[in-house]
Order: sequence, then structure tokens, then C-alpha cells
Amino acid sequence: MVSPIYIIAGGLGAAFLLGLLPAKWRTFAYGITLATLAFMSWVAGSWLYAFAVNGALPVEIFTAGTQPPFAINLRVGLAEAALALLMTLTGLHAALYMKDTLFKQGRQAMAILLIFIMALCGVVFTRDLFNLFVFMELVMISTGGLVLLSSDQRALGAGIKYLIVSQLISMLMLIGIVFAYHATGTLNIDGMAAAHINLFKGGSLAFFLIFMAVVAELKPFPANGWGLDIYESAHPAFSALFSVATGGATLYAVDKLLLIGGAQWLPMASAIGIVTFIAANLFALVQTNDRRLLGYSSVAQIGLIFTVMGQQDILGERYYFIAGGILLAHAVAKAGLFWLSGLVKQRQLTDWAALRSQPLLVFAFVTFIALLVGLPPFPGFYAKWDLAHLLAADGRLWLLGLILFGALLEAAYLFRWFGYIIKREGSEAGLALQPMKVDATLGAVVVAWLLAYLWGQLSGHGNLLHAIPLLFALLFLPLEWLPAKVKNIMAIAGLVGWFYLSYPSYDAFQLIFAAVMLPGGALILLASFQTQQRRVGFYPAAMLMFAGLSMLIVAKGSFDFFAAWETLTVGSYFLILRGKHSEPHALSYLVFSLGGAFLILAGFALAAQGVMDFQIAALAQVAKPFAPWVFALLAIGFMTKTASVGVHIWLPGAHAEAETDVSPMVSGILLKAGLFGLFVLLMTMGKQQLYGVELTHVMLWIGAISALVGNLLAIFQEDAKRLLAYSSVGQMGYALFGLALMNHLGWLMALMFVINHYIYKSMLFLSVGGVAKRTGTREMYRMGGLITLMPLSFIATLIGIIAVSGVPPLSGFGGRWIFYNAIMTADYRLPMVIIFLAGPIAFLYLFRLIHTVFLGQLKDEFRKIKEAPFWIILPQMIFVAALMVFALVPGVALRKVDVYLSQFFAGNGHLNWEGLTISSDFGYWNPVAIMVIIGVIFSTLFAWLLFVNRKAQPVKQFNIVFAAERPFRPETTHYAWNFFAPYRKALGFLTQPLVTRFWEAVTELLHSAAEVLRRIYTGNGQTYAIHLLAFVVVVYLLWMGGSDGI
Amino acid sequence: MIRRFAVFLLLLALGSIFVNLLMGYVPDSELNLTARYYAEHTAQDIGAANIVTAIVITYRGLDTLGEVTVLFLTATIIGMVLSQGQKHRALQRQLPPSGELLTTGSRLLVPLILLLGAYVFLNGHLTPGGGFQGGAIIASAALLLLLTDPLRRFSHRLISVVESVSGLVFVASGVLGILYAGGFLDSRILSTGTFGALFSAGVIPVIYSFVGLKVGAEFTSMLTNLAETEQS
Amino acid sequence: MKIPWALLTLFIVINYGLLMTALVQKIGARVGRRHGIPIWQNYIDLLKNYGLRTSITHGVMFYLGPVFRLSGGVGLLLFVPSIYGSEMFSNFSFAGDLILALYFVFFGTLGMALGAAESGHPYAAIGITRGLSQMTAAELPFALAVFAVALQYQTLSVTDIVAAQQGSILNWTLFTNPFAVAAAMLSFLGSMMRPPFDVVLAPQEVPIGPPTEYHSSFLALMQTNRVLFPVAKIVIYMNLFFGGAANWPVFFLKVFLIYMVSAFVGVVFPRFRVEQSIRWFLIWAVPLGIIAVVRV
Amino acid sequence: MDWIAMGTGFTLILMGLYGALTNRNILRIIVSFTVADTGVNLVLVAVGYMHGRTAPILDEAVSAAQAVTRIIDPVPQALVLTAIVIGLGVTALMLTYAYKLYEVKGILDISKCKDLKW
Amino acid sequence: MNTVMFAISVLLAVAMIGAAFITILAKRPATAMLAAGLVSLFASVLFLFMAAPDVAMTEAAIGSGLTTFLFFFVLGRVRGGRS
Repeated sequence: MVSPIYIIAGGLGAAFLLGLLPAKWRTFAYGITLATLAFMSWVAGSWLYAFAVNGALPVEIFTAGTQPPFAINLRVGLAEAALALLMTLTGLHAALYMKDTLFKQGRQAMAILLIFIMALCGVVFTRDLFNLFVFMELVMISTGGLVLLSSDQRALGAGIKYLIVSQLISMLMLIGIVFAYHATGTLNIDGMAAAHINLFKGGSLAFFLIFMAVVAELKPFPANGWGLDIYESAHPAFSALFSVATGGATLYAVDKLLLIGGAQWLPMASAIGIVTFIAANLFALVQTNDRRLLGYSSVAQIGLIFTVMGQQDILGERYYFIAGGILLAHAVAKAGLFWLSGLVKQRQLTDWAALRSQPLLVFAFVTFIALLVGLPPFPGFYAKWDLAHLLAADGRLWLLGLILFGALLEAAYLFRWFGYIIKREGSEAGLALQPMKVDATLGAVVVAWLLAYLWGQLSGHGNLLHAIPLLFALLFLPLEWLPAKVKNIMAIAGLVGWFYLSYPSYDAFQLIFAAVMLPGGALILLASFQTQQRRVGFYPAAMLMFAGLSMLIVAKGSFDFFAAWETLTVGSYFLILRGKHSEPHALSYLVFSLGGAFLILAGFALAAQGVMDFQIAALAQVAKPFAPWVFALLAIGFMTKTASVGVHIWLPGAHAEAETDVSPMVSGILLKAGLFGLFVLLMTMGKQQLYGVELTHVMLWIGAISALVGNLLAIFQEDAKRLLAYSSVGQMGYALFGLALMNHLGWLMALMFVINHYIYKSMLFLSVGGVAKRTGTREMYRMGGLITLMPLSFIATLIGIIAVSGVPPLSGFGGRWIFYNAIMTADYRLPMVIIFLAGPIAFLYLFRLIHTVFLGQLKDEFRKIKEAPFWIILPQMIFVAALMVFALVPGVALRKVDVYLSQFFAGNGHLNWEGLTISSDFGYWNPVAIMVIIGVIFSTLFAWLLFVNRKAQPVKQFNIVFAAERPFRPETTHYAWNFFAPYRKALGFLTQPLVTRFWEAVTELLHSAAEVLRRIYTGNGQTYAIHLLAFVVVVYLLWMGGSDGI
Repeated sequence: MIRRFAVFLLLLALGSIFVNLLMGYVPDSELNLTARYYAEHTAQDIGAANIVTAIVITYRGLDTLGEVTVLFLTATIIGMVLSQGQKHRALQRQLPPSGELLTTGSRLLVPLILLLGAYVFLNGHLTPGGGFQGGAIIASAALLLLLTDPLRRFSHRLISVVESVSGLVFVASGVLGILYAGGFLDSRILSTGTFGALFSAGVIPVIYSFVGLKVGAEFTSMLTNLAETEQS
Repeated sequence: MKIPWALLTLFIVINYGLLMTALVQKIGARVGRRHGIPIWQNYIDLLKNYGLRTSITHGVMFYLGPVFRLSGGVGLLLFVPSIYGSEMFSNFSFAGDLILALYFVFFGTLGMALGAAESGHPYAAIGITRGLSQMTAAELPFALAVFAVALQYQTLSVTDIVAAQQGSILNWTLFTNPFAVAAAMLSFLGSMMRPPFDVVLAPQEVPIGPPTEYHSSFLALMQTNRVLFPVAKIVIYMNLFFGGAANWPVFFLKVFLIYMVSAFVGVVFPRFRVEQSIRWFLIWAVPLGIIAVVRV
Repeated sequence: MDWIAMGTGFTLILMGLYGALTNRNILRIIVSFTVADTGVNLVLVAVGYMHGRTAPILDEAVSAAQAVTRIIDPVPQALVLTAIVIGLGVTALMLTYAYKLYEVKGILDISKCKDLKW
Repeated sequence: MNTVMFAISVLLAVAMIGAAFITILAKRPATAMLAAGLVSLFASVLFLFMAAPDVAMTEAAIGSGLTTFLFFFVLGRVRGGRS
């Protein structure tokens, strides 16, 4: 094994050696550079292997043959080796990436690069304070040099700003160092830590100065304008280095300093970190320049890690797992993104749409933003999980909340960016692809997945990359070249196969959900057969969603549950984004969903109280002061998914704009995930009271109002799919209401809703989707009279609306019957008023749907359209059959669950299934008899009418009695637009978009705050220096205030 | 004006931090742990009379290596930055020759200055001074030559070879320290010799000489690079 | 065997309905000092329409409209026991309880709406939007009242509810839960399609509302329903609030009296626009319903 | 003497920073920073100073045996040496930047160099 | 410490602060540079007094010597440093 000192000696020696070469020997010089970087990486890598795998002890390197503190010593342990490997590898990649630039600038540039990397390693290794200073100066000066490699002339300005600030930083640090030395008589970091610097007069002030100096290199808000300018203008490969390597090394330097400063500085670290994290993410929200955005994101991530460092007192042995996870995720992602930015010619975020011509690069982008946001299965996810749990266990909930808020902001702008890539105008001409650069980027992707695997292994929660459903979904990535039909067969086979395999392991309750999600998904996928070509991106996304769903159902531990939750959220986001105009809606879906997911995370974390391996079932044992809060957090999180009123505004756009076969998936299936979560929550935690308020009562109100608002809004929609989408809000409100009733039948009703809503909403979405496909519009008033042209779609819609409205004899009635029986035992009755009002309103929109689309006057332009494609009709017909079967024998699905639910409500409420009659404590119901009686009456009358009027001829379209006029234009005769005008007059005030306005105001507030606040970055280098000074002074005052003036 | 006032206020605050430092400062009456060690051990361990030099080259040799690297880096960056514009340079304007006195004086002085520089760095382990000071003195010779003849061109090649070779020697002697002495940059790969003699204190004089050469070359390189830019 | 008895019920109720509606019209005319229609006028109309044959149709839903409509009326009647304590006239109430009846009301409404819409006549659509809009508000107090009654008797079975009201007139829901009855009766006005809530049919503004395009046997079916449906609905009211009927004479009397409530209100009050009637129900009827629900 | 040096040093730092933060000319900023640098060096050396002791050089006057009681702390001096050289490096680098900026944009006013912001 | 030394160091301190004032306030950059060189030079004298000959030499050679020359080199190339 080669001593780690050779990383430094090698880098330095090679840099000097380059000076010996004739200026013309560029290739040779480049070879030496690469070889040296590779050598450095190899040394670092071999030590990392030794530490990580063989469990070697940290190596101490004593220079000058003298023991510290009398000579400088270096230490290399696991963290140091890992960081060194990270930095050298990034350096190596950067050298490869910058080949052109390095060749142009010659050996000098290569020497600077080598010294830069070497110095960073020095910063990490050294245990001597002044030596740290020297290495930091080296980093700073070489940064000054490398910034100039940019072809952007603005880099000059950025460089000089950086140097001005650096001057200030070095002064503070020097003064601090010498006073610290004076106080302790040593320059050795460990020696100082042992000497308890804070006990010496002046010592803590000296430490303060050093700390501020190094922290300033982390680019804390607001003293970071210079850093952003560098990110924006430097060569992307250097920006990557600046973010990854400098950031990592400086963080480690701060970590070492915290040893000296001791625990009293940890809160300050967290405070600075979190302020930076949130401020930078906020500012990034209004960026349009890609590299500046990445700069803000870098600043934010480093702020986050700094926050984590400030929490090391409670993180214990997980500290390196968490901080390392976030750091590595940040490193790989940021490097990758900066490298990608080098492939895009223009600098606006929207110009990245050019990437779309290269699916592989889009995949790379997705990988990187997933890494940054901390989505499963990447390291940030595991880190986020552990961090949240440890913070919550210690009651640091404010911090947890702020971290999650910042992460949400970050997700918002990153995924908005992704939306641009997928949806905006762009062509291959916007790309400047070079093999070296592409290879480097793809290399980062590989590393990202390797890290994902590694962190999964280390996590102690089980590796997500061992989960078969997830792997199955990922399998579709390499198979993207196959035609869509083949992939569709695979997907259906996968869903059905997995259901078949896991069937024995489901209990009755899980079975309902599994049946809806897996074979149910397969059924909807039948509609996907009608698509042509390869349909790139659809199958990985869809299968990711289904993988998440299938993992969710069987999740036992809270970790598995949450991982599945995020998986399905992300998968569905990609699915929704595929719609033609869905860019803003998909984003809003994602932001709300992630927001909800973060609440769930916080809820689990609070519940677990530090138990990493928390079982869902253990929610029942959560102790008193936390229980209601846990309940509230989880409930709101799940209700975000079911689009309860208040957090429903994402749903209409997302469901309406999705593709024809995606809408039923996200509506019919995905919404059930939220119900599943609520079920699990209520099953385990039951009723909870917060400040004397029964939380399930609050849920009752929310459910009722959702039902009302959803239905009301649905009747005023002109867009058929939006109508159905709002209808889902209402329907989910019913289900939520049923759950919140907290009795046997309420839950049974909610379960029945799971099945019913899946069937009829999928059917309606498919039917309407087919119509929209044929007519090319979703505006209902532009259709009309399609019944003769699209009879099968009409039948599906008719059956669908009868079922939705709950009119006997179809299965919707069963739901209503159970509902009435359920509310009989409810202990709280007021919200019923609202839910009773909501019921009939459903008729309005349902009638509108069928009337304005299929009945009334056929328009001229649609006279020749055909029935929807076979593959869209087929699942609808299967749904019709299923609906009939379920209407006749609901026991097939419900009997077992009914028994299953009995364990929660001992003794009362379950139904009796005697013969064909279903009876409750209050009433009874015989679906078969109803069907037969109505069928007989109906068919008798119909037959008679047909018989007596057997000679009737269909009349021409306009052969109607019309107040002495004979209409001749379908447009003027089809009463369809603003259909419920009187209703709007009477109750329109209830549909004021208050919630939408509220969220718009929030968004607006964030944006304008960012817009105003970011003006502090005036671009003036002196101002930046003043920021730094102000930062130091403010922290000083805070510190004095916090410590009552030492 | 607002800016000035803000700066003033901030500096006032910073000043109060400094005042706090000043108030908390108690001069040592005894050498502290580290200094005591140096005072007691330098003579027999390293064999250098100038304890500062011993610290600079041996005990804190890594700092000095870094320091040399800083200069190397700066010189390299300056070379890189300024060479970017050089290709487009127009023909040099003819400048009037400098005065007779200066020319003659410089001819006389340059060798003396070089000698002085060499003396300073060779005796760095015994007397005040060393590689950096010596290097600066050597560079002043180059400066003098530049002043007398602004169009004089120094061989970049020579400068960079001197720079690189000295740097490599420094690193190499450091590595030799691992192999033949106590560790990286241990100066005792040569015998410590007789205390107070020129060739004593291990490899210190050698290193300091090369540091001197290197520093001199780097300063010269900076100066000439700047001198060669177009005078506008 | 239930079927013959059910058919008998149907026959009785249709005849009773025909006569009663004619009688009410007659009374209204006489109050207005007009001569009015002969009491058998409805029979004449109905037979005439059944006898007519049409030669035009607007499509399949055009057929289905009246079918849905009448099925709804017949079903509603047959799912509720007509005569309390009589096995013969308990109809098909074994198939479902109060909830079935309550939701089956919508069956006809929906079918009618669909059928009228199929005619392609814009006025039909306007009538439907008005009708459906008004229904949403009118049904709310009724639903609340039903819920209150069900809570009161802790059952959803109509028979059980009637049983609980036996013994004394004071056991009627009318007296035990007056708020529920008040709410339900206000709602009843709205669902009878009589003034002031008859803008849905709007004889003046829209030729004759949804049935504009219906004629001959189509119209006959609808006319049948128009006499059947109110009675069917009143039967529910009677059972829930007014102690039910133990024999046919009581049945006839109670149905007539309840029907007269809406007839009486109809001649006294002017007509509401739809949005006015919606507000009216929400402001006056719903609070009563809420009180009823909360008080139980 | 150390108090004087330290006080002067701190004063110089503050003055230098004031100059650096209020002058717009980049050259003047750099000059101001060198003043502040000098101040830092003064403070550093002053911290190592001890009354009535001599320079940390062993010669006829101060033998190795007496060193502990006779010499002043050599460490700050070693640090200052490094700091001075590094200071020069940074100054030279900044000057190069200033020159290049002038060459490319024809300006030396830092407040006009604001094409990167927000 | 003897009084002479004390007086001299006070004088030096005053001189340095004075020179620093000139550096900050001088109209012409050249004056500022010269004044800054002076500050360094005075500092190196003070270093000598403070038993730091090595530092004094370095400060004199590098701080006041080379740095000032560098300044003038650049100053000559940017048209007198006028913004």
C-alpha cells in the first residue's frame, strides 16, 4: 500500500514536472496529468478499500520525522480517503472533460489543475491549523487560475470578486490562527481540541475568527455572491470541481474545526447552514440561467450538509452515513449536471429542451435531480430518512421542518427544469456533444447508481435495489429500444405475474388494494396497446409507479412504506408529465406530493422516536404527546395524495392533461394509494385528540367539504377530463368521509369506493379519452350527438354515470347503502349536511358529461368520426362487465374484508350475508332482487314501447318542435356551454377559487421574496466583501448574545 | 456615501472584535509547549542555528512546500493569463535606450546582487534570511536588468526549468525523507553535521538553496511576464 | 307470490292517481270559479295517447327516456310497502330498505333527462338543467329528514318505521319529530313539480319543458308516471312521517291530504326562478333539517 | 512594544479594509489590501514577541542550552514568513487579474464589473 | 525595554498609520502604492525591533520591494490606473 502522502507528493511533483516539458508537448503533458490524477485516485481508492473493507485503522503521517504538535501531521481515515477519492476522481473526470481547454492553455493549466486537486487533498488530510491555511490558500489561488479557463469573459470579473473576498477570509484566518496558537501553545488541531480553547481568554474569539473564515469558504448566505458568479461564469468542469471538491474539502475542514470549537458551536453551524439552505433554494426558484441555478443549488446543498454537521451531537454513529450520503449525492449530481451544462449550447433553462433528442442524457438528468432531491433509491433518500428520525427523536422539529421546506423548494425548481426539458421547444442543434464530455457525464450516472446500491447496503433498512418490483421497473430502461407493444405485453405480464406470486401473502384488506392496483393496472394497460412505435419513457415511469404501489401494499416497516410512497410519487410524476400540456400540472402534482411525502416522513420520524426500524403496526403504541401530531402529519400527507380540499388543486390539471391511458391509471389507481395510507393510519392509530379536537371529526369535515367542492367544481367545467378529475376530488372526499366515520361500515364503504371508483373512473376516463382522441378536443360543448357514432363509448359512459351517481341497480348504490348505514352509528352528525348536499350535485355533472358529449346535436365536423380504437374500447367493456358482476354480488369482494374489519370494531356493525340479502343492524339490501325487479319492469316497458312503435323512423337532426323556427345549425341548437348557469348564480360563490388563490399567493410570495432578496447580489465585488463582513459581525453578535458574552 | 457609512460601521464592529482580542491578550512570560520544544531540540535534532529556518524547512516543511507552490502557482497563472494575449501583439515600439549610468551600474551590480542572494539562502540555517529572501534578492537582479533594458527578454525556458527542477528537488528530498529518515520532508537524510557550519543541518541548506533558486526564478518569471505585456 | 299482488297495487294506485290529480285540478278550477275538467279527463287523455302510434323517433335514448321514467315510478312504488301490516301489499320491499327507495327516485329523473336530451331539443336540455339544479337543493332537506327519522327509530326499514308510529296519532313522526317533517314537507313542495317550483316544466317560457318532443305512446308512459310518481313518493312520506296506512281508505285519504299541501301552496305562491328556489331551500328548509338531525 | 505593534497592526487592518471596501479602482483596492496584510503580519509577529528576549537564532550570544530562557517564540515568525510570501502571491494574482480585466474590458472600476449578478 | 526603543516604535507606528492614511486617501494610485511600500518598510523596521530579523528581511525584500515594483509594472500598463 502506498502512503497517502504520495497523493500530495505525486500531485505536486507532477505539477513541477510539467514545467520541465517543452510547451509544445501537450499530449505528453496531458498524459502525465491524467496519469497523475489516476495515480492519486488509485492511492485514495486503495486506502478507502482498506478502511472500508479490511477495517484498517486510520493512518497517521508524521512529516519531518517529528511527532505532532511539533511538526505537521496528516491523518487519513475512512472519511478522508473517501473524500480524497471523490476529489481526485472528479478531478480526473474534469481533466478528461476539459481536454480541449487544457490543450489550448497548455501545461500551465494542467499544472494548476493538479495543484488544485492536491491542495484539496491537503485540506482534507492535514491536522495542522496553519497547514490548513496554506492548503486553503493554494486552493484559493488555483481557483483564481482555473476560473480563467472559461471561455466566458465574465469569469474575469467573477475571479476578482472571489480574490477580494478571499483576501478578507485569509486575514481573519491568520489572525485567528495566531491567537489560537497563543492561547493553546499548539497549532495541531487535535492538540487544540484537547486544550479546550474556549477556556482560554481570547481563545474562543480566535476560534470564532478561524471558524468564520473557513465557513465563509462554504459560501454561507448572504456572503456568497462571489461563489455564484464563479459558478455562472467558470468552465462547467471547473464549476463541478468547485462545487464538489472544494465544497467537500471545506466541509471537512469545518468538521475538523468543530472538534476545536466544541459543542457550543454546533447550533451556530446548523443555523448558518439552514439559513443558507433555504435562502439559496429560494433564490434558485427565480433563476433562468442554468449554471447560476446550479450554483445556488450547490450553495444550498453545502448549507444542508453544514446543517447536518451542526447536528452531529445527536446523529452519533449515523453522522457519516447521513452527511456522507448527502455530500456524495450532491457531488455526483452536481458534477453530472455541470458536465451536462457543458453539452448544452445556450444558457437558459428552457434551452435544455435540446437534451430531449438524447434519451440517455435525459436519463442522466433524471438520475442527477433524483440524487439531489434525495429520491429512492439514492443515498440522499436514506440519509434524509435517518436524519429526520434522529432530529425528530431529539425534538428538533423546527429544524426538520425547515430542512424539508428547503428540500421542497429545491425539488420544485429542479423538476420544473425537468419539465422544460421534456416539454419545451428544442432540437438537437442546441447540443454540443463531444464523446469525452458525454462519457464523463454518463460515468457520473454509473457512479450515482453504484452509490445508490452502496448506500442501500449500508442503510440497515434493506437495499431498495434488491426490491424486485423496483428492479422490474428499472429493467424497462435498457429495453427502451423495443416496440411499445412488446413492452406492453411485458408490463402486463409483470403486473399479473407479481399479483399471482404475491397473492397468498395478502390479507383480505391488502387483497382489495392489490387487485385494484396490479391486475387493475394491467387492465388499463390494455388500452396502451393502441399506441405506436416505442413510446420512450412511458414504461419505466408506469412500472415505477406500479412498483411503488405493489411495495406499498405489503410494506411492514415505515421505511419500506415511505420508500414505496416516494417511488410511486416519482413514477406517477413522470407519467403525468407525458401529457401534451401537462408541464405546469405535473410540477404542481410533484410539489404537492413531495410536500405530502415530507409530512409523512416527519410523521413517521416523530412516531419512531429514534427507532430506525419502525414498524407500521407500532404506530398504535405511539405515546401521548406525539400521537396526535403524528396522526395529523400522516393524515395530511395522505390526504395530499387523495386531493382533499385545500391540497386538491394539483389534481384537475394533472389528471386532465395526462395521456388517454394515463388518466385512468393516475385517477383510478394512484389515488387509492392515499386511501391505503389513511386506512393504515386509522387502523393503527385510531382516534386522536389534539387540543381537545377529535381529529377524525376534522377529517369528516374535510371529507365532506371535499365532496361538495369537488362536485360543485365539476359541474362548472367545460373540459370533460377536468370534469372527471374534479369528480375524483369529490369521490375521494366521500371515501375520506367514510374512513373518518370510524366505524365498521364507514370503512367498508371506503373499501367499496376503492373498487367502485377504480372501475367507473377508469372506464369514464378511457371513454372520454377515446372521444377526445377522435374529436381532437376535450371541450364538451364542441361535441354533441356522438351516440350514434360512438355507441360503445356511450354505453360505457352511461353505465359509468349510473354507477357513480349511486342509482340502483348498479354497484354505486351499494356504496350509498353502506354509507347510510355507516352514518347511522356516527357520533358526529353535522358534516352529513354537506355530504347530503354533495350527493345530488353529482347528478349535475354526470348528466352534463353524457348529455353534452353523446346526446344533443351532432356537429358537422364530427360527422365522419369513428368509434374509439379497439384497445381503448376493450378495457371499457371489461369494466362494464366487472361493474355488473360487482353490482350483483358485491360479496365477492367485500365479504372477506367485512370479516377482516371486524377486528377493529369489536362486535358491532358488520354485515350479515345471508343468501342474497345483505343486512346491517338497520336495514337490508338484496342486489340480485333489485336488479331483477328493475330489469323486468324496464325491459317490459321497453319491449312494449318498441313493439307499438315498431314502424317509427329516425327523423332528421333538426326535425324538432322549435317555437315556429326550424333550426339549421347544430352549434346554435346544442345547449351545452355554461350548462348550469342558474346553478352558478345560486351557489357559484362556493366555487370561488380560494384555495387556488391561497397557493398562488404562497407561490407568488416565495417568488417575489426571492426576486427582491436576491438583489443583494448586486454584482459588485466590494458589496460581496461587505456581505462577508456583515455576516461575520452578525454571527459574532448572535454568538455573543447566545453565550451571554464570554 | 451610504456604502462608506456602512463600511465604517461594519469595520467599527470588526474593530470591537479586535479590541476584544487585544484585551484578552496576555503576553507569555515563558515559552509555550511548542516553542520550548523547538528551543530545546532544534540544535541537536536538526542542527540549524536559525530556529526559524529549522521550523520553516523541517518541522513545518509542508507549509513551506505549499508556500513555494503558491509562488509557482502564481507564476504559472500569470504566465498562462498573460500569454493568452501575446500572440496578437503588435511589434514593439522602439524605446529610447536607458541612461549610460544605469547600464554600467547594472552590469557591475548584477553579479554582486546574485552573489548576495546566494549568500543569503546558503546561510539561511545559520543567520537570518533564507531561500525566500535570497530569492527575492536574485529577482531584484533581474528587475534591475529589466529596468535598464525594458526590451530584454529572459529565457522563459530557463526560468521554468529552474523553477521545475528546484520544485522537484524539494519534493524529491521530501520523499527521500520517507525512505531514509523519519518521514516526509525530514531534513535528516544528510547528516546534521557540525552545529554552526555551512554544511550542516542536514538537507536544509540544499533545500533552502533550491527554494532560493525557485523563488528567484518565479519572481523573475512574474516580472518578465508582466514586463513583456504590451506597454500601452 | 308477490307479482300479482304487486300488479294489483299498481293498478289501484294508477287509477287512484288519475282520479286524484283530476280532482285536485277540478278543485283548483272551482276555487278559481272556472268549470274545470271532467273528472275522467285523465283517462281520456291516457287512453288516447296509448292508442296513438308514432312514426318518428330521435334514437334509442328517446325510447329509453320514458322507459326509465316509468320504471322509476313503478319501482319506487313497488319497493315500498303500501299498506302497513299487509303481506299482500308489502310489494317488493324485501329487496331493499328506505335507502333503495330514496336513491331509486333518481332513476327516473336521470332517464328522463337522458331521453329528453336525445331529442336534440335545446329547450329540453334547459329544462333538464333547471330540474336537476333545483332537485339538488330540494332533496337536501328531505335527505336530512330521512336521516333524522332513521336515527330516531334506529332503523332503515320502512316497515319498522311505520310500526314504530302505531298506537296513537301522537306517535306519528309529525309529532315526535316536527322539524324533520317540516323540512321534508318543504322539500316535498320542490319535488312535486308544482308552483312555485315548476319552472322546470315552465309551461310559459319553454313549450312544455323536457317532454317537448314526446308524443303518443311515449307521452302516455310519461303521463302514467305523472300520476303514479307523486303517489309513490307520497307513500314514502306517509310511511315515514304520518303513520303509514293500515288499509286502503286510510291510504287514499292520507295521500290525498298530503298531495293537497303542494296543490294548496301552488295556487297561493308565485313561481320561483331556479336560483331563487335553490336559495329558498337552503335558507328555509335545510336549517330545519339540520335541527332535526342534531336533535335526535 | 508588542502592544504598540499589535494596536498598529489592527489599525492598519481596519484602515486597509476601509480603503479596499470604499475605493472603486481595483488597483487601489489591491494596494489597500497590502496595507491590511502588513497589519496582519504586524499582529502575528507581535503575538510571538516576548519582553527582553532575543531573536530565535543560536549563536555566540545565545547558546543552545540557554535558548529556552533567552529566545522569543519562533513559531509566529515562521508563520509570518509563509504569510508574507502567500500575500505576495495573491497580490500578484490580483494584479494580473486587474491587468487582464483592463485589457479585455478597458475598466478598472469594480463597480462597473457587474455583468454577473442576482 | 528602553525608552529610546519605545519612542522609536511609537514613531514608527505613527508613521505607518500616516502612510496608511495616504494610501487610502491619495488621489493618484502611484502615491498610494508608494505609501503602501512605505508602510511595509516601516513595518520591517519594527519587525527588527521585535527580534524578528527573518521576518524583517522578508518584509523588506518582498513586502515593500517586490510588491511595489509589481504595482508599478501594472500601473504603467493600465494608463495610470484611471478607471
